Amino acid sequence: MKDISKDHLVWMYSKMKMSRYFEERMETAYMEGKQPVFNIGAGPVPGEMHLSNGQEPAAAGICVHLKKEDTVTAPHRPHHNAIAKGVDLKLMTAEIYGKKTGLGKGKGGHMHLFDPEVKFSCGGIVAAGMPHAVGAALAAKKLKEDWVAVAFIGEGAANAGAFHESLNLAALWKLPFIVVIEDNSWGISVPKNESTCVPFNDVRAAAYGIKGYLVKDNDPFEMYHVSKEAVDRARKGEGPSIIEIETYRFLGHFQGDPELYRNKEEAPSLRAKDPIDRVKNYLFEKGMASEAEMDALDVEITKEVDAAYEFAINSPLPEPEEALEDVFV
Amino acid sequence: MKDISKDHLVWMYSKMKMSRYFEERMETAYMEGKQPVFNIGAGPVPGEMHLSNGQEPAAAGICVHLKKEDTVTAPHRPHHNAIAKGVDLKLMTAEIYGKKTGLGKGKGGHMHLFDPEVKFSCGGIVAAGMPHAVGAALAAKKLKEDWVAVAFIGEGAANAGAFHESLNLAALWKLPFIVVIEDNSWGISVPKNESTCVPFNDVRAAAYGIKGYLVKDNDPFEMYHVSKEAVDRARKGEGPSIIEIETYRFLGHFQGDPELYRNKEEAPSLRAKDPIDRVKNYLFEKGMASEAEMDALDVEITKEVDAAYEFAINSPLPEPEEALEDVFV
Amino acid sequence: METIKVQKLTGSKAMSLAIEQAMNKDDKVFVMGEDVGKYGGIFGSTTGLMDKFGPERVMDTPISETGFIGAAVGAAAEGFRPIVELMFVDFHGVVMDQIYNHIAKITYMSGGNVKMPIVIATAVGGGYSDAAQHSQTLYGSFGHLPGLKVVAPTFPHDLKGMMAAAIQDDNPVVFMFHKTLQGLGWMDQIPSSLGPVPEEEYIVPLNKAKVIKEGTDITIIGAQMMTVEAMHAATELEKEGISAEVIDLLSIKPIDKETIFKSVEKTHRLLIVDEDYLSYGYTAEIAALVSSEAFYHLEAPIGRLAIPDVPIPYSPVLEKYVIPDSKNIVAKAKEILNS
Amino acid sequence: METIKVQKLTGSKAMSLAIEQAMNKDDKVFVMGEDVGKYGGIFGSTTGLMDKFGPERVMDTPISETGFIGAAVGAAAEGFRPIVELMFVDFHGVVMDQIYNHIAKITYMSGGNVKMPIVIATAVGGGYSDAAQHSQTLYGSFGHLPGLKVVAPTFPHDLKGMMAAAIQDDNPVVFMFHKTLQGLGWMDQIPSSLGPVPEEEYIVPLNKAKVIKEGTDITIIGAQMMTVEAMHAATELEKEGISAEVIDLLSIKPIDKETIFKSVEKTHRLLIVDEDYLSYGYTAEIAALVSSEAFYHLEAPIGRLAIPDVPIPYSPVLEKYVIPDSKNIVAKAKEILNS
Ligand SMILES: Cc1ncc(C[n+]2csc(CCOP(=O)(O)OP(=O)(O)O)c2C)c(N)n1
Ligand SMILES: Cc1ncc(C[n+]2csc(CCOP(=O)(O)OP(=O)(O)O)c2C)c(N)n1
Ligand SMILES: [Mg+2]
Ligand SMILES: [Mg+2]
Repeated sequence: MKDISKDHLVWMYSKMKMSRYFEERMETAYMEGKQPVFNIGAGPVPGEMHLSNGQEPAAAGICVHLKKEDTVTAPHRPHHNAIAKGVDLKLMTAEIYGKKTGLGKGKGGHMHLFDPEVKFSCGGIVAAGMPHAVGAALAAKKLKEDWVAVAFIGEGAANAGAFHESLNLAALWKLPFIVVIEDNSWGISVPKNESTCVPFNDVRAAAYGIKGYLVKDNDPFEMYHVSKEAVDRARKGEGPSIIEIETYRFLGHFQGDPELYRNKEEAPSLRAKDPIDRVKNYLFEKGMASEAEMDALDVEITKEVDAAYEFAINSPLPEPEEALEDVFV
Repeated sequence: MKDISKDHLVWMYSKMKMSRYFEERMETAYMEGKQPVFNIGAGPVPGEMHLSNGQEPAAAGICVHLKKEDTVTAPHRPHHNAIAKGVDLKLMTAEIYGKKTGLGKGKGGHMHLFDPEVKFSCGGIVAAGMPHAVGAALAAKKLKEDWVAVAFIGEGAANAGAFHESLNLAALWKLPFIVVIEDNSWGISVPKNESTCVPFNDVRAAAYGIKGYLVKDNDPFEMYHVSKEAVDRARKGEGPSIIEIETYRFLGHFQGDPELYRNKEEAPSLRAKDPIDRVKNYLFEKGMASEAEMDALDVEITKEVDAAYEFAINSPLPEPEEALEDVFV
Repeated sequence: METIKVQKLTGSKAMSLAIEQAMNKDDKVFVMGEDVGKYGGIFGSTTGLMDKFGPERVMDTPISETGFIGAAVGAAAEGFRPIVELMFVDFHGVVMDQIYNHIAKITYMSGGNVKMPIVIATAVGGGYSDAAQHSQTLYGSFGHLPGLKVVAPTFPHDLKGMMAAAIQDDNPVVFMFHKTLQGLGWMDQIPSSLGPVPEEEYIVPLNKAKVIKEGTDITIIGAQMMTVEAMHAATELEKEGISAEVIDLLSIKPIDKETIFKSVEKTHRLLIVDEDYLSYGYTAEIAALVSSEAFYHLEAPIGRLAIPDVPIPYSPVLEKYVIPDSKNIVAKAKEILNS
Repeated sequence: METIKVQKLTGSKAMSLAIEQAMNKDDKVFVMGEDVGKYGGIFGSTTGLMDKFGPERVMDTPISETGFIGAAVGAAAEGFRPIVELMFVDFHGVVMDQIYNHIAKITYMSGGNVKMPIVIATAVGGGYSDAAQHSQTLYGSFGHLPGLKVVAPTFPHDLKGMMAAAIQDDNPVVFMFHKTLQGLGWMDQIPSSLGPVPEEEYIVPLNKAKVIKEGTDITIIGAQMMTVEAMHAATELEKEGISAEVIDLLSIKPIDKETIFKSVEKTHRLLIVDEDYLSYGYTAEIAALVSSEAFYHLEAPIGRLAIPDVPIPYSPVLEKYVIPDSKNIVAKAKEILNS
């Protein structure tokens, strides 16, 4: 396997670990007020909650190649993407808690996070973020900047019309656009082979005369290399790419999902191949990092995430009347 | 070139010739009441008028393989498709004249022709007929019939989201569905290379794991053979196909189109390769038909078309109040 | 006891029972949608149907609303009676062309020669912090367009009867069911989401509103959760000696004018409550009908309560502020009575 | 004479002049749409712009409305001010999600942190037999949804001034222009489609209606072609000694209540005329505003004239029957005055 610098490996590890710990805390936070009887609307974090535990390589593997000026759009399952793109963790957590201090002053929620500082956004409509990223890529081209735009979607979204229209436009105009398809093999309860007529979406690149990449088995290292090539090509004006990564959905579609459609062994078997451990062990094997070093890193990450939760929890709720503000600027 | 039976060649010739003569009369009829000053809303045939002169091979070449039970959906430029599918010419013409006796009692017009007798329909929204045909193909599969469903679209429509969603569904469910892309190289004023990121849409079959066919230079014979294979495969349950045919738009996008975007030599050069003459000459070369025979055929065709116009012209207009009927059955 | 229990059903069970009975009777009826199979519909609308009828008649689809809802057109033209589920009404924007330009207009454009017996079932409503893209009702967005019958049943009895009527109808019906009224185990479980439902088949007309509480001082009209809130408000008002008549709208399109006019003729005062956006919603349409066709029944300004033309915010404090509730209704009713 | 001629412009020229002046001033303004380049817009909205600014700033797009209108979101977030053309409003169904769930809501969902300075220009209207999928106005479909400013200018002067205002606005504006008011050589050419237009830049506010004829007996409100018909009707009524006040609505969302209430306070009678569908259209919203907030100004039932909830038929005899005209307005006005 081609080498990856320690800096990059540690960066990827940190983002993945941070996302994981952030979501593990979220799993607990989300259940507050929802016990003994689950009620999706109750507790400090109400509404739908889509967690990405297991899918971290998809986000960290490409965002390690991105800069602040690059755009990222994400779908309804956005935390790992947001964290990898460097979204302000405090403001993001506060938003998920519906606080006045949140990214959207409590108006957006977990599916609608907007951080213009790092050009990140996400939304609740499947595949709808793709045209947005195409527009950002068009802007970069107009500005003659080497910025790229990355749209994250799930494998289920690859069958929505917006997928096709976005890729045709991006290829036609040769835009610095990349779509990362996080194939966690499920669209809620529908398995990929019941939603997609081809086994892997990289073949769909042929429909646009662009490059298609496939990353198997949630491999963070392969995702790193493939993404580097796609991002470099985009920056050089060589046009769009499709990257599909086989990734893992450790949890249900959303928290509270009974998952009756899914074989009980699946999640545990996926967890056994935890991608975060793979990066950590690789660092050890290569002698790039010591236990002590990584433990220290973990402590820092935990601190940062805990601080974000603390900020969110201690932030004030918006005033009811604020609901009438911000429809227009 | 593989042989084609005289019956089939004559059938194709008849439908193409009928469509051509029908539209030549329509060119004149449409201009009634629109001179000296053109006014799209004036005359016995008001509204938009999209003619298909030159595109006849796309329709005749596949419909020769279809039966009454097979479904055809067409777009805004539907006359050649309708005639090839066997839509009642009198009722269709009457509809275009907005008469009470028309297919839709004058409510539909030239872009909205529905003849359930032969399972033909068309509509004014680009690519929207594709899902309809997919649904008909699904019905055929549910009924365990060997019926197929063909959707005609223009090359510009191949970049609409409905194209992608329809083909993924049809391939996923292995439906007897065929999309015929009539590439007349223009989407109104936009040339194909400014709308489509690949030179030919047959390559898009790879995105669905289905068969893609390309017919060059408006070739009626090649269209015949390619369509036969696609239709046979569909009937046998071997799934959908994409057929793209390079065809010719002799006229403007719609009647009255100034065509300032188009090089003045283009249309004449296309007319020089008239596909109808190609079929006729082939019949002569192969000694399959005599001048006399073909002249007699032309006379018949002319008679039938003239009778349809006569029927339409002499039919009564609807009563104004009928506008309130037929919203619901 | 036992027998009564059996007859008490949640909204989702009532709805899926209607579908089940129709599928038993007519093999041309089938269901298509995202997660309608093994999952039984995200909001329980097709619970158990996949096991009973198999994947051929209860079809999970890709996330291709234009594809599969558009496919209903072709299937209907071939004599089938598709029930398609649009998981959340909020997603209508990716498929509206198929719904309003084709499903709704083909019968008309064909001069009545092509029938479109299609049911578009879709979940509506907020109140559980699902935010701006998953909490709308959009009654008005569908009520505005010709060629669609649009219904929004509230109680289990009507969910079953109107679904049965929708499936039998040879015209397209947009069947809006409210998430909170489905009686789902994982949502706020309110008493109104459970109710007596006859086992046998029956029809509730698609175009009729119902007076669910008689009164003499003011008419309050709601749909779905706003009907529930209106009933709470009526109880409160009763305590203060105000007799409110409550109408459950049920049909968004057409609006049942007769029932409404008759009530306003009696009460002379009208308050309309909507979980949809204020502008161009049913508070507008009903007010217009009354002020143009029953003007002289009115003795006071018409009251309108609805979402104040803002997207639905995520934070519960904000969302509660924009969705009308019984308190707002009580206050507004008094305001009208004192005007 | 010469000078006056220069200043008389058609609707389409007025509109494209506003875009040209904005593009000269601000290089962040660009146009995307189908046939907006060489063709200059099917309805002339971008005539000559491609020659002046080149294909980078006047971009022909594929037939991918969700793609390119959705792309406006990303471009706007990067500081551009895209003008996107939806060729016919009838096609909104293929892109409504991008328009109403994203363009309209992103500013709100981001707590005001993301601006969406996007103009969605779209052609509306019938009357030339383009049938059910190419003749709608759909004012109500856009007016219903929060986060959009929706305008429908009638005369060339306002087409220019409101387009200038729309481009300057930091919020999304749906700019509806009526085909028949564009003054195109190949359509019915009516006098109202030609009018005096100052060369210099000016702004016409996006949220104000205009009293274009004063009167005392009845207020008639229209938009675009219905404003034109209302003016014809007013002239007819004048002959019969009836003094009608005519209001050109201009803003579909928000509705300019003040101007309307002030007029009704004077005339005590109201007739609203709409080229959109009757139910849930602006005849409903305006009637509701008046009957809830200006009830006591009214001395007669409100009149509503609109398309009677049927798709727009193709045959001229049928289409004429469903689209209101001056005759219908005169008759309805008298009916109201005699009620
Ligand atoms: C247009 C649209 N249709 C349906 C939905 C409902 N929905 C939300 S997530 C989801 C499944 C998405 O699957 P995938 O794209 O694979 O993403 P994943 O949830 O697996 O991360 C569906 C159907 C939606 N949000 N938008
Ligand atoms: C969804 C949609 N967008 C735009 C249009 C307007 N329009 C009508 S025909 C046309 C060009 C279609 O080009 P193509 O598909 O190649 O068919 P052709 O006209 O060449 O036969 C366009 C853009 C439409 N009818 N529907
Ligand atoms: Mg998935
Ligand atoms: Mg074409």
